[in-house]
Amino acid sequence: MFRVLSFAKYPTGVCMLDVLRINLCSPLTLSFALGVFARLVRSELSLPRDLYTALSIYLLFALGLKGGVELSHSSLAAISGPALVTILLGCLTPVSAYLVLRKMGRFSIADSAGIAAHYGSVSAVTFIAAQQFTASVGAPAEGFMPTLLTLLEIPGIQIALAIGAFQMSAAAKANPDGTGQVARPVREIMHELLTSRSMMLLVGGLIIGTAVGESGWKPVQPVFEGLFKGLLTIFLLEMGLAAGNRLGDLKQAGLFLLGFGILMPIVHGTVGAYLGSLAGLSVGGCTVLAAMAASASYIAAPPAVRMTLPEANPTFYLTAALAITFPFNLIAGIPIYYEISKRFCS
Amino acid sequence: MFRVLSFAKYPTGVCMLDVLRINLCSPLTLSFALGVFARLVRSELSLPRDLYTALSIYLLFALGLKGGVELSHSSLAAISGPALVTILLGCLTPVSAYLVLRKMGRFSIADSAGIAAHYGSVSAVTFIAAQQFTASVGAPAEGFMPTLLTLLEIPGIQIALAIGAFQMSAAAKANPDGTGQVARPVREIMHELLTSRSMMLLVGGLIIGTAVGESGWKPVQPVFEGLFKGLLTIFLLEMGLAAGNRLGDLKQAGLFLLGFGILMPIVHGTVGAYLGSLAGLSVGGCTVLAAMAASASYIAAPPAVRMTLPEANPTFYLTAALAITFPFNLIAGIPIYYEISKRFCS
Amino acid sequence: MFRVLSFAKYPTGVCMLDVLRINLCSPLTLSFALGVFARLVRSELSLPRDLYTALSIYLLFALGLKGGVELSHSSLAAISGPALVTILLGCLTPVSAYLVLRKMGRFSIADSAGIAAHYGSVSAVTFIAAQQFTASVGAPAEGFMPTLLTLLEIPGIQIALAIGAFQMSAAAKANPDGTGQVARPVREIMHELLTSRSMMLLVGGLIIGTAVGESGWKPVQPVFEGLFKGLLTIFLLEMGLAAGNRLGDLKQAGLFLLGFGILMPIVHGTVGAYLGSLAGLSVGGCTVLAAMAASASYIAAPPAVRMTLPEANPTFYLTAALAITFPFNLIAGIPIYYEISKRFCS
Amino acid sequence: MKTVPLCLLTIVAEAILKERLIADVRSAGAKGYTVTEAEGEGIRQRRVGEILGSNIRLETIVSPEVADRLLKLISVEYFERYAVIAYLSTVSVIRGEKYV
Amino acid sequence: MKTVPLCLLTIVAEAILKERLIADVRSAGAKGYTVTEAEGEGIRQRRVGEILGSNIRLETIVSPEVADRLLKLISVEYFERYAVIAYLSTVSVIRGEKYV
Amino acid sequence: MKTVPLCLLTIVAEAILKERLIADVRSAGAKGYTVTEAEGEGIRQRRVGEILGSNIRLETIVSPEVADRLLKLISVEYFERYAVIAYLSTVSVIRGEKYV
Ligand SMILES: Nc1ncnc2c1ncn2[C@@H]1O[C@H](COP(=O)(O)O)[C@@H](O)[C@H]1O
Ligand SMILES: Nc1ncnc2c1ncn2[C@@H]1O[C@H](COP(=O)(O)O)[C@@H](O)[C@H]1O
Ligand SMILES: Nc1ncnc2c1ncn2[C@@H]1O[C@H](COP(=O)(O)O)[C@@H](O)[C@H]1O
Ligand code: NA
Ligand code: NA
Ligand code: NA
Repeated sequence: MFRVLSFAKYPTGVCMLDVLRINLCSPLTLSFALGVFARLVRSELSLPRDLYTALSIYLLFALGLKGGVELSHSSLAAISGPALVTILLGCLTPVSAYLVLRKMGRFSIADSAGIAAHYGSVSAVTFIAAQQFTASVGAPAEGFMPTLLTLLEIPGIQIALAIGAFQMSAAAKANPDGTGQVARPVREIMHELLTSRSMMLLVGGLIIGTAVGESGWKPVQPVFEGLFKGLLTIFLLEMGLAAGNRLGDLKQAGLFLLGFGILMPIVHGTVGAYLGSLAGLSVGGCTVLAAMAASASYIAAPPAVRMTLPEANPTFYLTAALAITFPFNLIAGIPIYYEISKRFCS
Repeated sequence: MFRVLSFAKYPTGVCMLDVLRINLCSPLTLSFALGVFARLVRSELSLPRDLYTALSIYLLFALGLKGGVELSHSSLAAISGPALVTILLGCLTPVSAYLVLRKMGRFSIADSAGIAAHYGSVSAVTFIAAQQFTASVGAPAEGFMPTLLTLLEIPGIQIALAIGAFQMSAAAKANPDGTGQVARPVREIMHELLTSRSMMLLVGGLIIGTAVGESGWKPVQPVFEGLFKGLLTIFLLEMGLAAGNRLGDLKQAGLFLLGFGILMPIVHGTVGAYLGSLAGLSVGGCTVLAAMAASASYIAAPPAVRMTLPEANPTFYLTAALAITFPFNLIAGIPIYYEISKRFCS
Repeated sequence: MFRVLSFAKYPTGVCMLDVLRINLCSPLTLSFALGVFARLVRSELSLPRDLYTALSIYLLFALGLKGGVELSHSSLAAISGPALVTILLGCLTPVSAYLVLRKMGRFSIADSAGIAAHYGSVSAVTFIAAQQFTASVGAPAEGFMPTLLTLLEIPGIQIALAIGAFQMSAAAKANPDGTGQVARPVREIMHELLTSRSMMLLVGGLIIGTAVGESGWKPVQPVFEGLFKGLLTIFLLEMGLAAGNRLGDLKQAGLFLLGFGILMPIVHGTVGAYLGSLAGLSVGGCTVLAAMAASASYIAAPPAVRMTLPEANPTFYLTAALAITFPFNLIAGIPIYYEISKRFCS
Repeated sequence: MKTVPLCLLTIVAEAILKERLIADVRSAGAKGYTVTEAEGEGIRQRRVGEILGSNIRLETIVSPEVADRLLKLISVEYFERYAVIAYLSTVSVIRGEKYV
Repeated sequence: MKTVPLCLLTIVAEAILKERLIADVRSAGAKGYTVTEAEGEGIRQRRVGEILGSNIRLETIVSPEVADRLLKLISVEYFERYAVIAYLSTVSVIRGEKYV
Repeated sequence: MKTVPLCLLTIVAEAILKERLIADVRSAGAKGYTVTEAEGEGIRQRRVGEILGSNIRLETIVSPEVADRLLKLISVEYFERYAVIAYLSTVSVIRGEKYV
């Protein structure tokens, strides 16, 4: 029985194949695989919905708290550069995704905008996996990364939805027999995104973590740090089940979306790593920023798109985000962004 | 970014403002505030109901177990004095609350008795917060405090409900056109209170903890002690959400109830601290007993009152207990009772 | 207040009464008792259904992971003997149980087969309790025991259901006015059992644990090992509630089933301990194997029997497995199997 | 299929009444009932979440006589004092003779 | 018991519409509603689990006018674009005058 | 609003039958269904909690023919051996032509 190291401190001079193997043999990746497998063999295995909700509340809040405690050690100067490029990424990625889908993929306006909203936002679990990865290869990311996560979550969704609404109303004007439905007011959408569960927990956690600092963090550390990886493992089991549910839709999604779900992240990841290195992030920081840019949201984006662009087909955006891009990033993407970041940073 | 100590060992000679700041900047208080804030901005954030139930089961059972283990070190002699004054408090506080509400506040019999039942009983979370606080300022309470908690939980509710039933039937005799509904038999109510979830878990935990002692406690300690503060933090987030829901009712509750919800606890807390010092409790023990006497139940009392005194308006008792007294105790009350206890004990 | 050691390292030369007392005063047994008691006094205490599901998912997955990590240290040679006798036990116990019930107990074919399916399979919680027990008396079982657990779970159910189906169709041929319902295809039943939640989590966990080894196990250990006993304590509270629900059915189940639920486990346990010693297991290993053989499933078996043999009365099999055999094993059975194993191994 | 027309009585009430309503339904002569969790809003406050709980939705298929008995009981015992609503409809039940 | 015949409108819809549907129901003049969690399958995909959620089942007892107003609103606002189904039946409500 | 009268078939059954009932409903020609979790009591034991689970409440809007086919199937396949109850009512469905 061969055994490999995983998520243990690892010398940085390791070759890419090793890195891939580390990544593959971690409980996180394997739990995800178990979930997918369970769906493929049509197992009855499923996590109670409330457990899923409880775990995602825990993960987001823990992320915020821990990030806040680390943030209390950071200076504003150190953060401002990375924050700027993060916001830039939040504006670039939805546009590039939209253009590729609409022009090259010939998707409808609604579908293009809907998928772009997912790729413009960020997947918290991919972020966490990238953080764990960089720590395990001995190149931990900066402490303020969770702050960047919150900066990247919303703009992308907003921009993609705005493009969708704008283009659709232009199209409706050209062809005025539509159902004439009033679009939802922007204020309402913004309110929903800004007060969403993940925003509340991330930003709230960040602020609380900053306020209480190390000494206030200590007594709650056993829960919010000690349990983190184990509970994440259980969460990834559920993610695997959800992705497995979507595998059957891969055919419907088509080859173009399959390619998009793999190549678009590599492009976004490369841009992310490059911008990160410009902003002075470490190799670990660049890797995590790249993974964020490369990832597609499947928590914040789906309901926002479903509410605002119901014409977009959920099969497309959920399959792409959950069954293609997420596992790709988890298995191969993160190590790739790490290799790329090493180049940019040296 | 300024940072403060919170819930860390703290020299006892600290001034009151410091103490307040310690209390304010703890993850517990801030999580509560986050919950309230989330409701104020109408965020969708909410904890699954089963998570709330699971956490309250955990907290009560852990409280009982830990208390039992500590109890196994205590002698009957040490407990009997404090137990006596606790039962006395359980008889005094519902009567004083009823009289103030009925005579000064001019509330109806049902409303007065309903609110009095809440203030005669005790809030487990306030108890825990007080325990954490006294530990953090270096004056930990006696190990047998959870035993006192169980003694204080029930009598107050019973007495208030009895006053309510008695007064209402007297009023009904004077004015005999009522609906003529039969009151629920006392045996049924007592059975419900004695076999309630919180009684089972607290008393059951106490007995189990006493029976297994230190060596049996060890293997389960990581769950029942290690996770306690972290899970309490999550629970307080939910409490904040619940209190936030009630904030809108503050206007309806009126100024009198607002004053009552702050001044009555101070009175009850002072009496509690005084009786505690008479019974020979330490400063920490007096503080916790005072906090218990000052606190209003929102777990055991509401369903009992709703069942037995449905004429009482839930808006009044829930708003007072949850949106006024609980946050007051959490933020300012506990430090105040600590200061008062220090005077009585010296 | 007398206090006893429980689940702490204990010298092996301890007398049986001590062992019983150790077992009785553990938080596990006492939590179970608390659950039963709560039902007897008709308390409202109940765990949310999702918490039960979440805990059983956790326990099974943790069991598998931990077992897998240990398995990565074991050689195939060491396992093959014990594996063989385990499969043998899986074939023997359902047959012996069926024959006793049908011939001596005069139960119907369906009831006999239904109950036999439960006693042919295994109770994961009994397994865990046996493991904890052997560790606490200083005779820990072999690391690969969870592998045996997965081998024992399914065959017994299958064999009992097959006996039931076979005998019933023979009886139906003899007396051809039945409802003429088509039996469920064997493939479907096998699929359900092989892809059941417990199989997925146990086998999946075993494979993941083996693959990641010690270094991958470390970061998730706080959750999957650190919390194990504490969460098991909470789970046993729920088991006690479920068993308490069944106590009222004891009368309906009758004296024969009461005797069966105690004597059959002793017989199966003795055979298990004997076969285990033949296969070269340690005293701890024999005890755990005996406890497995002696235990009756109440997770995998009930739905399988309900689906396939709906004519079998659930009152019989649930009461026997949950309210008789489970507590018997927990309280007295495991220490007995330990004593028996000591004889066989010396 | 042969079916029997029977009364389907639906009661939506605050959750703390669950056990009492079940006892009432059984003592009124119903042969069974089905309960689901619900939340809602009526002339009283909105009912969600844990503290003071949410609602239950209880359905029972009964004969017209039992239905009437239950409606009377509910309107006397609960209507004024608790959050509760009740309504009747007619349904066709297979093997309906088992439920009267 | 005296009862009033009223319309029981049941709407099954994807869960993200919950708050919007409740607002619609209230603004159409309903005096109350009851919501339960549900899952299901229709001409659109099967709805279970968390991501994009499951369904809700909303019931409201209303006058025929309010029912008609709500059906119109639903068919214009939601039918084409969202997973939703709605149907009416008549029920006999005690103290039914409170709900019109 | 124009509505179509259709059959609403409600089945309350023990939870382990869920997937089998859904398969039956679909193969009988129903265009959709809605399931909620329930607990209850009938002539068999009270159904709550996890072990042997609780009940499900399945509703499907179908044409009278499909309803009849389903009732027959249920009464042959499940009635004797499982805890199950089924009943029909008539409802007015908007865009009802989609469900037949
Ligand atoms: N018009 C209505 N339609 C449907 N459900 C209602 C209606 N009115 C009240 N309810 C339900 O009955 C519960 C109690 O109502 P109420 O006593 O009016 O507060 C509410 O919480 C709702 O779940
Ligand atoms: N024929 C039907 N009977 C009962 N419920 C249905 C039916 N068709 C659809 N539904 C429910 O309505 C939801 C939305 O349906 P649809 O818009 O057809 O996907 C489904 O998820 C089901 O819960
Ligand atoms: N008269 C009834 N009214 C409503 N629901 C019922 C009735 N009888 C049975 N049920 C439901 O159907 C399930 C199975 O019933 P049974 O097969 O009679 O045990 C029960 O658990 C209840 O949820
Ligand atoms: Na992205
Ligand atoms: Na009090
Ligand atoms: Na067995």
